[in-house]
Amino acid sequence: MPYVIPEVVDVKQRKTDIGPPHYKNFLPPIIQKNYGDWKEHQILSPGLMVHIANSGDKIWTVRVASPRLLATDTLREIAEIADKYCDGYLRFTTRNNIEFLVSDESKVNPLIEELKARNFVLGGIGSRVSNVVHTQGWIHCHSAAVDASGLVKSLMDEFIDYFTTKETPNKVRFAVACCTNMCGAVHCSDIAFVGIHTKVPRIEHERFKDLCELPTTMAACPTAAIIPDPAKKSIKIKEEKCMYCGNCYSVCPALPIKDPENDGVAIVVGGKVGNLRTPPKFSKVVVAFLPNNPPRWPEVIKATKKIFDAYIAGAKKHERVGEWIERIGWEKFFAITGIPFTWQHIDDWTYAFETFRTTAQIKWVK
Amino acid sequence: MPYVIPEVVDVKQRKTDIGPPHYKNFLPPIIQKNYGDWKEHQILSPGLMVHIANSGDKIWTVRVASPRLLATDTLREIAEIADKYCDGYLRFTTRNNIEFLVSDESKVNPLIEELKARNFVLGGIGSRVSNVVHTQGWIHCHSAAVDASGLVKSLMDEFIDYFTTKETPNKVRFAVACCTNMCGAVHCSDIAFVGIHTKVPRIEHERFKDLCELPTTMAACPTAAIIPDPAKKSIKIKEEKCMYCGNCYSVCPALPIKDPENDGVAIVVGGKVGNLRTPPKFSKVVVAFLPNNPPRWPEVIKATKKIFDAYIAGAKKHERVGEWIERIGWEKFFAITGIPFTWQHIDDWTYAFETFRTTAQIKWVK
Amino acid sequence: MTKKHETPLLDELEKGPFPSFVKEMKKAAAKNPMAADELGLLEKSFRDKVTYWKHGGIVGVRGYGGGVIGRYCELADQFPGVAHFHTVRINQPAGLFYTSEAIRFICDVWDRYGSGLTNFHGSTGDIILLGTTTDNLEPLATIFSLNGFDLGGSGSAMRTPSCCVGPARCEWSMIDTLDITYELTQEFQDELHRPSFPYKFKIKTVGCPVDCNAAIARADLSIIGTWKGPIEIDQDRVRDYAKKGMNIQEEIVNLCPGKCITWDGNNLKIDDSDCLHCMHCIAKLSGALKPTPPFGATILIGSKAPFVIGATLSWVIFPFMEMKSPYQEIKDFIRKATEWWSEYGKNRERIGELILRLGMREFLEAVGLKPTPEMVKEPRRDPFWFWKEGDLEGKPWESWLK
Amino acid sequence: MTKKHETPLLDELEKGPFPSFVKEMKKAAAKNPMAADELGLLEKSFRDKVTYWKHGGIVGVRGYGGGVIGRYCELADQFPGVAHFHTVRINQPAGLFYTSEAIRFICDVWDRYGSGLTNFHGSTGDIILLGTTTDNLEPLATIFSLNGFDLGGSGSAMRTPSCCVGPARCEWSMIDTLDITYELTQEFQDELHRPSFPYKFKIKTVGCPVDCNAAIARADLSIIGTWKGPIEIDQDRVRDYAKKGMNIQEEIVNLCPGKCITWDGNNLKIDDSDCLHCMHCIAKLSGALKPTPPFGATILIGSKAPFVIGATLSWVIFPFMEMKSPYQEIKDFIRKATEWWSEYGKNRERIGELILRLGMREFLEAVGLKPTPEMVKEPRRDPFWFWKEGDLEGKPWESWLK
Ligand code: SRM
Ligand code: SRM
Ligand code: SRM
Ligand code: SRM
Ligand code: SF4
Ligand code: SF4
Ligand code: SF4
Ligand code: SF4
Ligand code: SF4
Ligand code: SF4
Ligand code: SF4
Ligand code: SF4
Repeated sequence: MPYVIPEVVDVKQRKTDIGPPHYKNFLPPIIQKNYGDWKEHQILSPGLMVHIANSGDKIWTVRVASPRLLATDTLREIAEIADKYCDGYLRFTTRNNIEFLVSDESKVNPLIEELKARNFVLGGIGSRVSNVVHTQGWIHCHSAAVDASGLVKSLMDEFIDYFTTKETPNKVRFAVACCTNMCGAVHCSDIAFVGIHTKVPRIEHERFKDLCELPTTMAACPTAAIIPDPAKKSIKIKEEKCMYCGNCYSVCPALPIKDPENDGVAIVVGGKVGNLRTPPKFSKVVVAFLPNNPPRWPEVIKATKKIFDAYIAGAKKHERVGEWIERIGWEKFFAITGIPFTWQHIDDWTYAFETFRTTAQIKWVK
Repeated sequence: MPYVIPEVVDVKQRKTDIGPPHYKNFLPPIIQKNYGDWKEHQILSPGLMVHIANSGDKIWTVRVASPRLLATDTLREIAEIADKYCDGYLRFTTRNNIEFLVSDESKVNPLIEELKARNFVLGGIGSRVSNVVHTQGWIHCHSAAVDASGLVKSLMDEFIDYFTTKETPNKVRFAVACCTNMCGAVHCSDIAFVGIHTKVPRIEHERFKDLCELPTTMAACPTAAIIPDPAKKSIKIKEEKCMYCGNCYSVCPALPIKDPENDGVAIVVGGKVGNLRTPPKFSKVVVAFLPNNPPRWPEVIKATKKIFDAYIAGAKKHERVGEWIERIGWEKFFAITGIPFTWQHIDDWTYAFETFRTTAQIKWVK
Repeated sequence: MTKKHETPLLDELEKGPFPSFVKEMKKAAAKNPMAADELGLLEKSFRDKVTYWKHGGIVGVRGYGGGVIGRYCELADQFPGVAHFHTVRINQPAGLFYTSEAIRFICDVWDRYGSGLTNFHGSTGDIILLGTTTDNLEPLATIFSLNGFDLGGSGSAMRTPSCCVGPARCEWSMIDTLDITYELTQEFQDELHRPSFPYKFKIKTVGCPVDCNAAIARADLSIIGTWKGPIEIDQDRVRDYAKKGMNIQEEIVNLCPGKCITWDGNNLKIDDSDCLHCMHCIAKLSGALKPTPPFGATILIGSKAPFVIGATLSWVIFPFMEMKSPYQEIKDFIRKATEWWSEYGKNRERIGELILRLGMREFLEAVGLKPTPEMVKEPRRDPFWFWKEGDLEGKPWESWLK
Repeated sequence: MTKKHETPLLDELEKGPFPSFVKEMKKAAAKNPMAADELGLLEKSFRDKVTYWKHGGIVGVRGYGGGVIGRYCELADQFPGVAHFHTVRINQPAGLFYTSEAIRFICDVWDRYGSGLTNFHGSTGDIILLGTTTDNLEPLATIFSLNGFDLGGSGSAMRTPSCCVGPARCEWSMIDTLDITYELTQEFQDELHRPSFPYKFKIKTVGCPVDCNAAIARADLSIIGTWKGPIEIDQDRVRDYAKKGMNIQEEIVNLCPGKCITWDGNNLKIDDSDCLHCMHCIAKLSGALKPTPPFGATILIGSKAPFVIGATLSWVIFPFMEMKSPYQEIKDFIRKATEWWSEYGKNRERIGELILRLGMREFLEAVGLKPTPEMVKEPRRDPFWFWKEGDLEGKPWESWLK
């Protein structure tokens, strides 16, 4: 359908609650014809797979990496390529990669050639590293303790071979969240990164009055560290109860917590969302703090490599990071990676007891 | 050593803090000689095992059932038998059975014969049902919602063959507790029984003043259902928050909760304490209420048989009840036993979330 | 010409093999002053290691309570181009399929009314248009609506539903994820555009338990396709896998959580009655095994990020629900559940948190459901629990003790 | 002649194969009026389905704060013999070994000063003498003490430690459970007889992870023997098991939680580096496998019954501690731990509950321990946690990132 952008916009013409366009408008004919009637797929290369319908029809998918943050010019370039090889059809993945949908086999290789020529990075399909689910960071969020895009770029530059060619025992899902609101899937990813604070929020009593609601602010605190300060018509924070989570700041701008020196990055690992083999798992903290070191966060990348390499070396086929660790045991994980086990690793919150080792089952390490 | 009981007791002679007699005084010579130097054991029959020392020495153990509640005359009878066959040496097990310790092989069978003649019940060794860890009940405790000894007797009469002869896939540990204080190991037993209340405690405001402490009483409530009633110098109970656990009565006699009509028995299963194969497990509720029906609690016995028989029929060798259930899944357990799954089975307390099924992994039953 | 900021730190991130978001920003900056200042501001954040964005203000379009994230810069004087830099969320087409026309249309609009910077896509699933001013919002929304697009959700509202590619391009999809997503999005337009809930409510749909949209981890309502029929086995294909070197025993049999697969070196057997429907064998022996009808979905509730009670994963509410258009059962359930939540939920309390606070029974009774073992990993542990009038009426044990 | 009560309901329980506690009560009742009324009272409880005992009163012997459970009957007029019916707890010999002399001695004392009814043993491990009057307590305690016996614990005190049979009659015992129990009981006599803790404190010791005394489930301090050496294998004995029909693959290899055993039909191999020391293979292949030194114990803390926070199992504090007489390290630990608990614990708060309330760090720092992975099943989940001054001093990451 033809899209129209009037020179003069009459806002009274605006329609409300029409919802998104119907998905059928964007499906290639082959998909419309074989919708819900696929027989199987074959992964032909890290950037190419074909889905075969029961009718015998086929659709080829060429996947390229995307930084997710895209300029309109890049989008136009993608559209132009799609026109040339895909009758204009393309899609994005739930992990922000771009997928070109080819109905005509003869166009597959030319497409791949052109994409390479234009420096697109093909890959991410199959048992390897794919793109990183991430968030806004310093680009657009007031809550960000760390940037997201920069960390993602640094990570993927390091692990690029595992996106384009090398295999891993199973998919490795990275995720980045710039604060503990954890927009995205950090809490259930193989290896994930979250921006954290380590100091108590500063209370701007003057602004509190005008900008914040007492009950909401108190209710936002996971540890009930916030109590009223009637005198100041503001609040007090019981420092010894504060976990620096920043949730009070989410509801009250008068409680800034950002701190160039003391904010940093935590690494959590072993989560997954799929139901294959083992039920979905939460990620668990393995590195409680690393410095916030733009533009390339070398400490974070180094630590990640230790974990990643240990996984590659130790995991059996089809084991996700969390499944590998559960098999070898956490004592072995810390011994192998050389990451020190610190106070912060021991839970002291709601479900703490459930994480304590209530058995004499122990492996002896070194 | 000779024990003396003076005719006239001079209480000033009493010695304090001497602690128990040294265990060595009670060990048969063979044990003293081979203490800590055993090589292996062989289970010769459900009531007989032999332990062989590295020295080649042997000690035979003949185990008989005990109701735990013993009259002095019975104890004397046991002592007499021990003199005759065991040079006076015997012990009790951690599950209240009696063990005769024989150092002279030729005395083993005569001992067994005499025990049978005296109607002692031999058994409990090996992969079968053993004695029931239990508590005081109506015999001696103010807190008992159900009797213990009576329930134990009814149970063991039903399952006696599994004590004396028949095998089970692995040991089956029964336990009984007459109230939710759960003196014993109900919370970690294969199949266990606990006396429960189902109505809110009655508040005797007059007696509260004299007999009870407000803070202690409030602190005793797991659900914070107890609030002060300053007017009456007593307390109020938020009925909708009360789980009838009876802990407030434990600290405050003015809150009687016993109730002939509404007290009953809950059955919990799948617990274990050993570290073999799977870590120790808590028992989980499978029957939330059965009537308190002395002298033989027929409903409780019937329900137990359903569970027990399903386990015998379905478990693989070495699987404890909890291990069997975890393998087949709880949906299958309830389907196979025909026990209805009710509101009470779904946790709504501290760790409720940890018990919810946070996966799409499901087995389809019937 | 737009203003040019020095960006030595960011320039570092133009290097390296992975596509560079900095290059994207520079492309946009070259022709768009907002983007130019955004680039300069980001360089400053990289230097100072802090964000310079203020708390979001309330901005939006007439008649809508959401769809736009208001953003103002703390350093408006140094970076006037981003003094106002609001995000517009456009509801994506289900399955994230596009035509080049549609893409170009979005670009044209955005070059005219915004920074030229976008996210394809936001984590919830929306098309994210990064950076515009308040007065651009009405015309933007108007042009999108004239061309069949609408705003996505934000705030304490229904959020933009999303799904996996499903039946459009996956042989394992047991439900029509795109259609379900489209239908639910249309059904709840009012709830999506006019925040009236205690907090956000997210819906994610996936075609099978592989969960390619992380539905179980980040949706208040997770719809996960599943099947009830036996797993159909093409023994020849299985043997091919073995020939090609797959260790079926190690890679399939031993990893089956139902422990219900056997392999004698020639034939694969599955005892479907013990199958947990995890998808492992089907996925790893792709093409050789096939789930069979009846198809439907497991419906789970409650997953969310850590605040305030800790991160949760969704838990089972309906072990199995048929999913046939017009999806009345799930629509009714969503209405009942959100009404109950709206009545009892505190401000900023997710529905899962409310259920945990009041107990499953309160929730299940409110939506008219009975307890089933599939809702739990295991029954409760400690021996005290609530009783309601009537729970023990008529001696319920008599019937099953027979 | 003692009074005879009609006991139609209890008579039912004289029937049946399992030894009858009712017969025991009748034996005692035949010659002891207290026992006779106890029998009558129990019949009434069976008829009315309630207990008739009052809340325990404080009774005891001079200089002791525990060891006796005061009991008074609500129906003293109908059953005068049990108007006062206190329980005396006598500290059992470690391992529950006796001589016939000792048994007879206890019987003689109890016939003279009590009901003639006993429990061998109470769940904590004491010899339970059921039913006596206050004025009998001093003479009772005197006679016991003259003969080397002492009272056990009750109230908010150290409780009578107990253990499994251990080295006395078990080839798997890796520590001297009886000696440890005796030594600790002697060391803490004052704490045992004079309640001075916030609540009860129980110690249970077992020789190996089989845990034949349920130490991990019902002791504030659980001492569980374990080993660090390899598992010694007698291959011929293993083959015998196979010959006799054991399916080694199914029964041993597949059930090993460390997944570190292999069996080729002829030889059993164990990769000890992955062994979890669960004891399964050793117990089921009894005689064929043998743990080897170093021997010691895993020390766990905190198990208890449900109140107030829910039942707990003990958790690891020392993965491995050498256990050599005089057991100074464990004694010191118990002192430090109970002192910390006595300082911060609330009334009726078990030590495990306190640790859960204040956090492991507070506890571990108080007793001078460092965190180790063996203390947890898994690290914490949600990404916020406390920092103390100095935790990040000197950039700790620099050392291990090398
Ligand atoms: C395109 C996409 C769906 C979409 O709507 O966009 C997709 C597509 C496919 N996934 Fe997926 N998955 C996609 C996100 C996911 C996610 C969600 C996420 O990562 O946030 C998961 C869950 C990860 C987790 O468990 O934490 C996911 C876990 C899987 C798995 C399970 C892997 C495992 O064994 O744990 C399979 C099966 C397999 O790989 O054997 C799978 C298999 C597939 C198949 C083969 C399904 C099919 O028959 O077409 C598809 C292509 C193969 C491949 O490797 O990409 N897909 N897949 C998503 C591509 C993301 C990307 O750009 O890389
Ligand atoms: C005598 C006693 C110790 C004592 O100090 O009194 C004891 C003695 C033995 N136990 Fe035990 N256990 C004794 C209570 C326990 C307990 C504690 C309890 O039940 O409260 C347990 C933990 C149960 C649990 O995990 O919940 C226990 C779990 C075991 C096991 C593990 C069974 C399993 O595989 O889960 C073994 C090993 C075996 O049977 O293969 C075992 C093995 C043994 C052996 C063979 C050890 C040996 O080499 O001598 C002993 C005799 C065999 C037998 O079947 O009784 N013993 N055993 C206890 C006898 C109680 C009774 O009268 O029946
Ligand atoms: C744009 C996006 C991140 C991204 O870069 O993709 C995002 C951005 C923000 N999220 Fe989010 N969330 C986004 C997906 C998520 C997700 C993942 C998802 O939806 O699949 C989560 C975790 C799942 C969940 O909902 O729990 C998520 C959990 C949060 C939370 C924590 C909610 C909670 O209950 O704990 C907050 C805090 C709040 O709502 O105040 C939050 C708040 C925010 C705010 C509005 C910041 C704030 O407090 O006002 C962020 C606006 C940033 C900006 O200025 O643009 N965002 N947020 C995602 C939405 C784009 C889209 O519509 O497609
Ligand atoms: C006699 C005995 C039961 C038995 O028949 O064997 C027993 C009997 C009582 N226990 Fe117990 N407990 C006995 C072992 C246990 C055990 C098991 C153990 O010690 O191995 C437990 C569970 C483990 C634990 O300690 O948590 C146990 C957990 C309780 C509790 C709950 C404590 C808690 O923290 O939740 C109470 C309630 C209280 O202390 O107020 C309790 C309270 C009581 C009282 C004193 C009732 C009361 O509230 O005053 C009972 C006295 C009954 C009577 O009149 O004779 N009893 N009690 C056991 C002690 C005999 C002995 O010394 O050998
Ligand atoms: S994770 Fe935090 S900082 Fe990042 S976008 Fe979400 S709310 Fe903003
Ligand atoms: S930062 Fe988090 S823990 Fe600290 S006061 Fe604010 S809300 Fe509470
Ligand atoms: S379980 Fe309850 S009723 Fe039974 S002895 Fe213990 S405290 Fe008393
Ligand atoms: S019975 Fe239990 S729940 Fe009810 S008020 Fe008493 S302590 Fe609280
Ligand atoms: S979730 Fe299932 S149906 Fe959807 S894309 Fe992934 S594999 Fe296919
Ligand atoms: S789907 Fe999963 S549970 Fe079912 S047979 Fe396959 S692997 Fe086993
Ligand atoms: S716990 Fe171990 S050492 Fe003690 S009796 Fe049981 S098996 Fe033997
Ligand atoms: S002791 Fe347990 S973990 Fe170790 S090898 Fe034997 S079975 Fe495996």
